[in-house]
Amino acid sequence: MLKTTDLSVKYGVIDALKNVSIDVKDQSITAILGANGAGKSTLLKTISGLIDPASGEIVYNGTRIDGIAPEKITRQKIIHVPEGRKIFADLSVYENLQIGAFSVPRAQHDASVLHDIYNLFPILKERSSQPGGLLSGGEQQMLAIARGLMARPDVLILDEPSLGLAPLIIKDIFKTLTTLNAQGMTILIVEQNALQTLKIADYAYVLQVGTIIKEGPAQELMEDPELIDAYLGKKS
Amino acid sequence: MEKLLSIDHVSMTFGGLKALDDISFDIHRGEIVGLIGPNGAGKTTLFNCLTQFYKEYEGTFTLYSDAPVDLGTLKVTDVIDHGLARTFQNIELIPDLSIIDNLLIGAHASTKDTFIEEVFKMKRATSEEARLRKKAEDVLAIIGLTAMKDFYVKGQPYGILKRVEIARTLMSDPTLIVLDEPAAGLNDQETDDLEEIIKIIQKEFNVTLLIIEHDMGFVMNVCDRVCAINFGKFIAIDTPAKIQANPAVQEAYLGRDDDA
Amino acid sequence: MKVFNTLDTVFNALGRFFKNVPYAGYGLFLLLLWLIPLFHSVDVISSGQLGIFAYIVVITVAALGLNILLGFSGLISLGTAGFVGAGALGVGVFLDLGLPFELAAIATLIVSTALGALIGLFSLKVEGIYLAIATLFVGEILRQIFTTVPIFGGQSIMIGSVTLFGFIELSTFSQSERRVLFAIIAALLVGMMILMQHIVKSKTGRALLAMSRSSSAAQAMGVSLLKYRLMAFSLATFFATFSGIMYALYNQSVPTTQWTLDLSLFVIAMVVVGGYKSIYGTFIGAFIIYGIPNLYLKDLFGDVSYIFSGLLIILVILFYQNGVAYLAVDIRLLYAKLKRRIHGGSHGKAPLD
Amino acid sequence: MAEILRIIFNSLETGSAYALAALGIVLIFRTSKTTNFAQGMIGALNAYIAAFVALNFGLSIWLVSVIALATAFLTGITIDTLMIRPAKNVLPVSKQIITLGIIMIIIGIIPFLFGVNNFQLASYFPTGSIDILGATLRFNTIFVITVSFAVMGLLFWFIQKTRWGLAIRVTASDETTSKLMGVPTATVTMFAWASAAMLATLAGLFVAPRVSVYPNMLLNVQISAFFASTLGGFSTFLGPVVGSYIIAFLRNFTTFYISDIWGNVMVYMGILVFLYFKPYGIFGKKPQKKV
Repeated sequence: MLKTTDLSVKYGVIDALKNVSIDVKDQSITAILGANGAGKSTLLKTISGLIDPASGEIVYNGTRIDGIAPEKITRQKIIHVPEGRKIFADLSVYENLQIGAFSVPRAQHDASVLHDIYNLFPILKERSSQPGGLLSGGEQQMLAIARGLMARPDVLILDEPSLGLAPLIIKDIFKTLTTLNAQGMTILIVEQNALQTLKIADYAYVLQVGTIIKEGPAQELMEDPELIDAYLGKKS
Repeated sequence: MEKLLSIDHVSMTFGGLKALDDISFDIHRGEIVGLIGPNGAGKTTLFNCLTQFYKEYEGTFTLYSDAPVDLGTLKVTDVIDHGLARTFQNIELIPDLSIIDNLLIGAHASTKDTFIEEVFKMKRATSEEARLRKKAEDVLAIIGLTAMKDFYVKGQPYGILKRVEIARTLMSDPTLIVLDEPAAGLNDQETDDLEEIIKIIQKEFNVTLLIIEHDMGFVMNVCDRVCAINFGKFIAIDTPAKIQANPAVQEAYLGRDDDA
Repeated sequence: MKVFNTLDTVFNALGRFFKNVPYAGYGLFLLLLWLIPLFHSVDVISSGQLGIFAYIVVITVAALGLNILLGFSGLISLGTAGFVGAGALGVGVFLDLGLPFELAAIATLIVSTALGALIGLFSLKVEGIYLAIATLFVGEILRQIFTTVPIFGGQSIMIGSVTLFGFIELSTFSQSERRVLFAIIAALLVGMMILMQHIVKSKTGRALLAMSRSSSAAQAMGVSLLKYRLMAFSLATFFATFSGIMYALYNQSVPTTQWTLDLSLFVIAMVVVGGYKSIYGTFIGAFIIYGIPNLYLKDLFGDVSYIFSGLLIILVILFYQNGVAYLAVDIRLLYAKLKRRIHGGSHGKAPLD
Repeated sequence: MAEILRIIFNSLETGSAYALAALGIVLIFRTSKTTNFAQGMIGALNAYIAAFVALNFGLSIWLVSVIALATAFLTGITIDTLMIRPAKNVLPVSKQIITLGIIMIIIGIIPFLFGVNNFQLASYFPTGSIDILGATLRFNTIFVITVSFAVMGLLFWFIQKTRWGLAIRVTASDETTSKLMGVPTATVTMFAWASAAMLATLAGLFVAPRVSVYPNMLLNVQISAFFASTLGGFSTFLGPVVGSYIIAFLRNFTTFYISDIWGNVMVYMGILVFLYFKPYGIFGKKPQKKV
């Protein structure tokens, strides 16, 4: 459904990504794993149009979407929830959610979407008039995901949703992702938290210094001893 | 072993979040210590507290360069006078100066000539300048950058820049150098070169190094000991091999597995 | 290729000469400037043109100071005109009090530079965008003081002939003495250029650069932001005030109303167009911004100096950020490229400044 | 009493001009991350157009105002498209200098388009006034204050309550994330420039009858607007408006009661001192910085 082929990205002279090919299947949860600086976020930003690739292509439902402006990508119903949540701190929770629906044409606005989201995250309804900046880390992450859901995405892209959150909250968030997936949403997730992610994912890629060093069904990767090496280095 | 730096019960809060939570460990003279931890673990925050960029921390850093000094009592610009030099995560060089001039900035704190002496090119200013240039050339020779000394920093490959930044710290005759992700963005060859260089300067300049690094291969090869932290909390400090095998460290990196 | 060999030899010889005799360039430059009054004496250059050149020489000094601020320290000031005015009018006021010219100049420099240091103190509190606004106010306050406070004497201050060292009396009303005055301000300009060269190629210059390019690295190296921001503003004010004093010396009559934001903008244009950090570039910038419209374009198109400067600033920022001073480097790069293409070899390494 | 009232009416009128200009400055600052020093010049250029059309075609002030606002809209869009957007990656200081360049171009172009003579522009209500406790309140003053309040009220309503207003606010706070929400930030920025130009022009049309139309007619307004924006804080939309009225009042008050000469200087100095202790203004917050 969403495919990259030999995608390369350069930051000046540095290769941030080298020939990365991934295939996100319809209604799957696909995970990109890897240590810091492996290029995971870069891959997501390239898909959502924030970064232009140096070469390679990105195809979504049969059409190329690489090099298209990010605001146009959102109209294809691919929604990127950025790393670090990026809540608009001065805006209320409700306004944060409203702006999430900006890519949806006015005629298609539907009050039930907000209703469903409030059902999924009751805490957001409670806090709807509070400034986003006053929420706790976990609540902000929920708001970030909820804001993405307001656009009624077909593909939801998440960048490190567990970053800096307590284990119990991470569990909650991952549970929500499984629920969304069960409702038919395709999810592409970048995570450092490998084991937990593999548990909910169908398929995973492991990225190291800009290249894919391993891929496979999540079940298989979970038992792969080399996965630890990818994170903690080869024993020498 | 002689203690060089002791970190005692350091905590730091960022907008309600505990970025550092009661961290304590010591660094001995002459060793190379790695500091590891997943994204957001608090490594750079610890560096920024240590080098006094952040002042609002609790706990103490005591440096035993000569007379023991509580770094918290110093201004950020005075830290270097006590033998503590650092690099930055994103290269912080002066792009529009030559490599050798960038090194001279590293010697800023140790030059003694006054502004008036500079303006009128008086003896002390010119001889200081000559002395430092000589010193910079020596450092560049050891790092292997002599041929490039007059090149502008702008436009040089990343690997070179990382080396220049390390070379700059050497200009202030430091006892302790802290490096923030020196291998980030380097390719395999450059990383290997960097390992060599770090070992060389550790010997040649008789310095102690504390290194934040994500490239575990690099950490394993270079460091004598490795300290792991996560969520601002100390996990363990030990030899590289033992850290690698430590279940708590593995959990920190790979995520918590509730069923295991 | 014989042409290239000869060219290379010439370039190398020139390069070696200027490297081994560091002040030869400045000496040569001064001699060139001295040709201007010489041409005036034989009527190649009119008196009006001599005045324009004098203005270029004077304003270059202010622009050099702004270049220390803008090019090296990354800080902006919209108050340059105010300090040039302070220099010119201040010297007039002190002369009125009966001080000899030299003492009047020194007194003006001290008062004005201290004021500049105050703004430096202010600049620590406000970053970038706010700083520009703060300096705008300072310029405005100075302008209002000049135009409304009685000691500056209404429309203008008359200085009259100036006595240097107690015995050389020079009046701008005599053509020959005006040429001497020009020669003196030209020498002063070159002196200030050398002064700037010494400042920027030293610990101070490097510290200013470090401060603007990476304030955290600068601090880690022991560069005190307080000290060097004060330094940058004091130097910029010192140069601007000096330029004002040169203005008073040459014109011997100082208007109170022309020290407006417009002049500050023109000085900024000189630095931007001439090239950040470049000493000769600053002079070239002043020549382009003030000289070309007034010497050449005015007769053809009328007063196009504003449009011309405005367009140049924007074009330079958008398309040639290094300023015209960088043309020399680009030409050398082009030359190396051309040589490589013709030679087919690849041993030409990129030249460095 | 009559004097105080007179000062208040006067301050409300001049303050309105400052506030309109300041609002434009803040709109641009928040979306383009630069201070538009050409704000006053853009207003002056379009006031010239209004005066020129009025003089040559004999149109009423009402009609030429509409024309000037339309040309202002185009001026804003032209500047953003040709000069600001291409400068996306230049240093903040260089971006400021671009707006200084715009000042120079406009100053330079005016004599070629309109000649060197000043123009006159009529008041909206040349006659008529009411007396309140001995102070004269002209209809034109009432009109200027009412329109300014209405325009600012409408703008605040738009920014706070509409979908595109929300788009402006998110672009102002984080452009990258806004793009991920599907907000066309380039379009938002372009309209910010267009609106700012119209606000400046409105300020120009309001002060023109008093000062006549000449290139630097809005210099005073612009400097006061910058003062006001800094005083109120660039990080809010309301702060600069409040700051504008404060400054207008202080200037009128000090020049009347203390000194014609020193009044302005004292106000400027006072605000500089205030900024030294509170650099980000009354309502402003210090931007977060990371090492």
